[in-house]
Amino acid sequence: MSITNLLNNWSFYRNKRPYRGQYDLNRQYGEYKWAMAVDLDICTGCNACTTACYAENNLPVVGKHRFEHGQVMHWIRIERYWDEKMGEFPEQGTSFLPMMCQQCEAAPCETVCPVAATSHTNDGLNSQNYHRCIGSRYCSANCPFKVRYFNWWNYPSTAWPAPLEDQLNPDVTVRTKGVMEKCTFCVQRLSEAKSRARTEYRLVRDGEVLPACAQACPTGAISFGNIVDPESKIAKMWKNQQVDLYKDMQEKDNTVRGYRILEDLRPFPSVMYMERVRDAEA
Amino acid sequence: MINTFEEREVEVERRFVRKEKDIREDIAWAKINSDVLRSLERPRMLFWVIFLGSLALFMFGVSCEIYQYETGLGVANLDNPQVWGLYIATFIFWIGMSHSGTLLSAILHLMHADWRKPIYRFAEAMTTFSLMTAGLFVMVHLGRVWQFYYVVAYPNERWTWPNFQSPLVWDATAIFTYLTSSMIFLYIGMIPDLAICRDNATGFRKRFYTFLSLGWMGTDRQWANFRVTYLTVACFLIPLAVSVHSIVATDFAVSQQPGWHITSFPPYFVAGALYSGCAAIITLFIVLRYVFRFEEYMTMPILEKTAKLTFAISMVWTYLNLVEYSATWYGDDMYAKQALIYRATGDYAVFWWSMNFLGSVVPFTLAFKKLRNHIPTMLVVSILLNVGMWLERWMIVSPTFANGIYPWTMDHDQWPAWVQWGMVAGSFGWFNMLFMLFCKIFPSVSMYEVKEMVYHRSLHTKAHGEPSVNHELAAEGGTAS
Amino acid sequence: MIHRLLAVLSLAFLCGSAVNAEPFVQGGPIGSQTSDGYNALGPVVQQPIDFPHYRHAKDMGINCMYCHTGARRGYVSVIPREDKCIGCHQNIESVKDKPRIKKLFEYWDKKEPIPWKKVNDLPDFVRFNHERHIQRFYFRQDRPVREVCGYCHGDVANMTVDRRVKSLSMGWCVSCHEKDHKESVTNMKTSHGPNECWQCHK
Amino acid sequence: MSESGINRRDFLKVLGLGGSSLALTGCGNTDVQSGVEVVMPNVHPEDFVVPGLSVFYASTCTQCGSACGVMGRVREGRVLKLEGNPESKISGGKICGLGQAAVQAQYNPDRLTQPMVKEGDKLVPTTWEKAMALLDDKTGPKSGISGEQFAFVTGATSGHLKALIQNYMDSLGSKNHFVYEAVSPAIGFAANRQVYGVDMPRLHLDKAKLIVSFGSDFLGTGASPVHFAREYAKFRKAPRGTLVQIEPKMTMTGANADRWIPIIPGTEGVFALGVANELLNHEEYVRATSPDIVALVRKYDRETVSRATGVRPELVAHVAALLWEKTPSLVISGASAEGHVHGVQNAMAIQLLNKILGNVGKTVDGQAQSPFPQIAPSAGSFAALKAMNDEMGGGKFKAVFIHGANPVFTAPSFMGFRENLRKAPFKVAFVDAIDETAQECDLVLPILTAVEDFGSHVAWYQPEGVEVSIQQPLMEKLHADTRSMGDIMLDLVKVRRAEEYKAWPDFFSYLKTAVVAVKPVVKYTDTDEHFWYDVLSHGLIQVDAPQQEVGANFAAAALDLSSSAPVQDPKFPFYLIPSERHNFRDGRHANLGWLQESPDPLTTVVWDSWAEIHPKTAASMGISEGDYLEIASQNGMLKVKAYLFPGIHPDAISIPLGQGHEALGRFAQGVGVNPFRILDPVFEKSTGEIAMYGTRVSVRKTGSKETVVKDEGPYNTQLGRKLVVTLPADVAQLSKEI
Repeated sequence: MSITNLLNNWSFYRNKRPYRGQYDLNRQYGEYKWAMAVDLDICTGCNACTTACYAENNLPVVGKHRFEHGQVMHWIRIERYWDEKMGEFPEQGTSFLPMMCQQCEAAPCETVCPVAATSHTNDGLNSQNYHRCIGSRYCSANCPFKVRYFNWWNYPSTAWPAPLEDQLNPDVTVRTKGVMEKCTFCVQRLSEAKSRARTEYRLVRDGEVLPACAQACPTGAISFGNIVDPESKIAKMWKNQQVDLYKDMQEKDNTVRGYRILEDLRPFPSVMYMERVRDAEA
Repeated sequence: MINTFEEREVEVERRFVRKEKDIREDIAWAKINSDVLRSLERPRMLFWVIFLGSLALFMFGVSCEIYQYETGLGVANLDNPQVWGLYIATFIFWIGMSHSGTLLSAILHLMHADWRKPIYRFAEAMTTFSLMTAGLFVMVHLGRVWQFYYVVAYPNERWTWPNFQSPLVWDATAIFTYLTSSMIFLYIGMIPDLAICRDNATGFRKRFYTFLSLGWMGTDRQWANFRVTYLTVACFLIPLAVSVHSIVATDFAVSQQPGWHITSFPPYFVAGALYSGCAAIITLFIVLRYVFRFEEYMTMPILEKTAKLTFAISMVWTYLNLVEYSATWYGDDMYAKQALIYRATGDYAVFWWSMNFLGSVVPFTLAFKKLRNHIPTMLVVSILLNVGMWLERWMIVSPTFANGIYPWTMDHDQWPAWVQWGMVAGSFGWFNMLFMLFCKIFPSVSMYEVKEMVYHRSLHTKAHGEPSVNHELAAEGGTAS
Repeated sequence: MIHRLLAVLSLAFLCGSAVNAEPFVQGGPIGSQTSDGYNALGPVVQQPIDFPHYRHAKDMGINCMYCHTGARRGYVSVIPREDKCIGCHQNIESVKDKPRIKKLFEYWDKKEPIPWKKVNDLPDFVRFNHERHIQRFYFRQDRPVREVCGYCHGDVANMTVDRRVKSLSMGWCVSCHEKDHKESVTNMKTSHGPNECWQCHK
Repeated sequence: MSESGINRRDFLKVLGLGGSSLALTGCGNTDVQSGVEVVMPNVHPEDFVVPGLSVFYASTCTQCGSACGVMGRVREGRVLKLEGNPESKISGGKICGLGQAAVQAQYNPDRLTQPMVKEGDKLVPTTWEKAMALLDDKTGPKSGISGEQFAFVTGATSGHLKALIQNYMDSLGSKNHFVYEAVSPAIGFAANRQVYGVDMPRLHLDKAKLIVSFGSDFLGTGASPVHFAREYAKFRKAPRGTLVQIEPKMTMTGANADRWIPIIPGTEGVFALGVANELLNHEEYVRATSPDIVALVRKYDRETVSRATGVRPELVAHVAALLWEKTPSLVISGASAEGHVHGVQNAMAIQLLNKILGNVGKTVDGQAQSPFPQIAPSAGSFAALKAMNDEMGGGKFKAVFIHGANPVFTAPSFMGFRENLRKAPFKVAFVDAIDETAQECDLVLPILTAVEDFGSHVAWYQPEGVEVSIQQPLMEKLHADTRSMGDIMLDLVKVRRAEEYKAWPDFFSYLKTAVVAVKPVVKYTDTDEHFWYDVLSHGLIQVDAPQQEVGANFAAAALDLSSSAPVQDPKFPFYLIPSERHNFRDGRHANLGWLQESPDPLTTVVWDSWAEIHPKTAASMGISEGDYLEIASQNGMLKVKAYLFPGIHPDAISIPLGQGHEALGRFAQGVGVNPFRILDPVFEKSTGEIAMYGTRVSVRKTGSKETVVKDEGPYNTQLGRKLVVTLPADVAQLSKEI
């Protein structure tokens, strides 16, 4: 950001985020706010999203040893939790939770990056700029979801033995050692779709673009779209689930399933989860 | 028999005010000069042992860094939640250590505490070098250290600026300011002494000290300007010192990690900083006293005073530490409470309890006069206190990552790899090496201020009829001061 | 106080940035077509064939996008495919025995691609979108093609082999992105380019 | 020779050349520069190719047998990613992780790039000319080999390659085509044939309000996981269906169940009969059931069933009550119910519930009847390999061809398959990476991967009509010295039947001719060329076909499970459960890094094998996580790390299949252990299939210990955080949701 731009838009940058009206179909560059909804009731934990993410985003395969040291690079991971009150057997199955960068509106990672390598984009994404990153890892330290992954090793030299490198997606940078990376909501797809839409004097249509995880998900547990557009499926879902992007404490009926994780920390995530349902009588 | 008012005053002072004299008042000024200047020439053998040992440690640290630079930070065995490890812990440690130099040289200067005079010079040097060491850790821990200059705000062809919201930018600014200021302070305070060095040196050293002493002649005008400048920089340095460690504390306090998100962190960090710094001063005091044969200047009463100061600060630190625990315990932040319980009972319990023991219980040895005056005990205790303070910093950084907010990514198995330990050791080597070099090149006891001290002291005693010094002799010794 | 200071500062900056995009001037020495202060003449690049841009774009008046077909519909402007060259040149008898054309046909007969050197080569991590710029300034704002392309590429119509004339640095991109440009010929509303990292950084 | 085919390949070739400079984005230059990089223009590409824009081609995924339609994203001549093909009724635009990894198989660094021939003990590179000459020498007309002396082992095949293989076998006069799948549905098929008269009925998950699944992992490894996952999603929408899973070890499907019931392995049939007994308390069910079956079922009262199955008696009644309450329901049997001596009986007892509940015709239905029997899928079985192995042991075969199967890895050690294979004088493997079987062969021929080759597939589970899935190359072949399996087979057929096949220079033209021949069936009226391009661009031919008739024939005698109690052997007290991982299947995909690094959903372990043991059992034996266990059956022993897993019956030990490779390249070799090796010779009595779940083992703690490499942290619960919240189904109002 240039100083001129900062000063010109001082009131915009000084505002408490998120604020109502931040995203508006009539505001230039405010016409998109990408959001996600994950239905935990139909997520089967099959890991198709994880593999799709590896394929789309040039994630390195780190190998057993580095995985053991916690240096794995999966931008989306499936967490599996057992019930705390479980008896001898998990009689109600288990809980799966796909966890990716929540693209928080008031992102804890953004404020602490010394070089502004991670900052908010106009369409509500939490951008990560690999070429600006100096690797202080403060963002990861401050991320409550711990969804940021640091390149502890120089993966480009080891993770893609020839000809595996031919699979790399040319739209996504291959990250070298010493930089932080994380889920981008497949920004390369979003940019392409936005560009296409602008050329045709329109907005991106609902369902026109999906991140790799949402596109792969066999059960369709992951929904994605532009929440600014009131006609989009995602906006309707958020509204239906009584989750308000701009609120940190949701006042919702107890029959409604929508919630955001760790809302008490007030990061205002852009991912809404929908509660797992279990037939208590079964 | 106390008969007169004067006699009573002398007795009161002997018994209660100055039980023992900080410094003998009959030291001739020439002797001061020659004693201190001798330290620039022939130290004891131990000097070389320490210097070479430190150099070796430093070289080991450097090779660790080269290895890490080439291979990636993975060699340090850091991982996703455990992103910082020993590097940041040791960084805070060294930043903290720097504070006591400022305490002694600036704060006590303003408070006219006379006893600081023989020891403030090396304390101020300690400030400078520990800041430089701390700066190294910032570099070492960066993933892409070659891009470090992105943190600096300067106009560039990318039209980008650092993020002024980030505590790390405050950090970088504050530390850099503090480092430059304390270097200036150190240097300014040294100018009269450099002139003495110049007058007694020959050859290239003469040129060296001539250059550094900036034509100091000891004129009244120079002295007047010197006093004003010195006082100004001292005044400037005090808020800076407090703010630097407060800012380091905000690195943690503004973040959301449980165990960090605590309001009392800034004073807690400042107290911890002064604490470890004072302990380090005691250690270096004992070492220098022996190595450079400074027994007459770095006297036992001064050591005792430093020890008392350390004890006082340790109690402040203990109080703030307990505040932190109780605020967490009685607060309703579930994450912080779990993190606290984890620290006390989890994988780091041994270190956590030893930290508390070393930081809060061991300083009670300083409450005993006998122990305060026993040099080996003081050496051991001061080192232990610093071990405790280093552990404190580690206990702030690591257990929190191991047991953070998010349960899935908690990581209890991480143990720093040898590369990290190597670099921690290397930092001690680097610090000691620089410090020893400094003491070898520059007068580590402030000559002119010791002279002032002796002079004041003798004026004082003369007024009260005690045996006095030969002032003519003293005046001859101080050539240019 | 601080607000007043900021106001003064921002006013100063506003004055500096109120100027619209530098007008483009045809002709003159290369690199001097816009006076935006970012002129940076790149090295002279040796190409396999000394392609005469002036002959095509100036003398024959061919639109840039006749050959660089990707510019209006994709990220890359596209080096023209070989059959494009042949498509015309097999019918232009008058120049068929010129050495450059002979060389072209040598490549074509062998069905080998011509190894052109990249002249305006941005870093690999930059996502520069030709389509957006062409759509905005050529189609919507209806500016002449030589000006639209020339703002970044210089007056190529007066060059033989292309040569880089702008610094193409990030600051240069941003300098234009924060300026206000007219929305279209008919719409007097102005707006500036998007200003965020992911717009260009992959 | 078809013009268009050649053009297409040429265009890919040129694109590949042009694209190579773009290969490593981000590793290249980081500064503005001039005259350093070279940019190659296309010479004569297709019109729609714009550099920098990707093109999607429809094709078919061949990672498992469900034949999902996929789309490959192709840029600059390289296939980068696979997505589901929305037109496919099977995949519906979705794709699983295993399918995604097909591109990694393509670019695998350990792919076989040239023919290999055995010299002494080692495989050494050779040329195709020499390889084909050797083939001709050993199997050609001059070799004098008879059909009897020749055997061809393949995995499950379908489509035109299957037809071609059949033609080749015919040309040799051989009937020895053995279709072998290590993890095969043959037992279930046998039961279905007896009960319904078809191999596999169509299951309507979305129509059911209650699914009771006896060990069927339909979401992970079943007939068509992506399709069933989509059906499952509909099943979970309002009105939300309930899933009850009864199995000894929690599968991915079990993990998603509303009620998961652990059971002693092999007693699923008894449990089903117990449930039937409870159901028959309702008069209307009795009326619909034949008296001899009622009489049989009456023997299975709650207490008896509970004793046999280890399930609490009230649960038997509970499941029955649920079935009574929620109709229509669907009862499915799966691998862990079928892999026993009395597997077919178990499956039939389970299907009996469908009959009693009247589900047949509602949620259990017939698939479409394929009008193309020649290309219909032939499902593999273990019995085929057993038969082949026995004959091979007798030294009957002079030449053995192996394609699409890795029996040296997957055959249990008691069979001595490796030794028997060595008795055959000439073994040929057609592989894309050298596996354990190829290592034993005399000639190893490198074939194209699925994303480089033409082909056609028909899945044995067809959700709607019949979908003939067409596979087309998504890129030019990566390694010059690899060949299409179809081309090789065509060459081999031509050795004896040159005249009949001379019209087709390659498999592509053969396939095209065959596909175009389908035109009248789908009532396409345009030209052949149009039809062909239509098929290629859609990636499939959708054929409306009449439904198969589904009967419901149960004989009381076949259902009697009174003698099915497992034999107790104090030396081997544990049941071994060789579980099938959804990403690894029988182990043929273990060389894909993405799959190795993709955590197992339930244990989150990566890059390894592990033994799942119930915490209670572990506590009684003093076992903690990471302890190396010696798990021994009568036929072998494995040393494997323990993982404490609550979702397993306390008397069972589970080791996942797929790891333990001795070959297959850097990602697979030396990772984990292979439980196939220690399987006991226990066979399903009516089909002769191996009873995968019939092996009994002993467990011993060795004393050594190592960290289990897994994604899971030190805690496996949410520690009071609100991460995954569970809402009771009666509170949730799914019908009001969008």
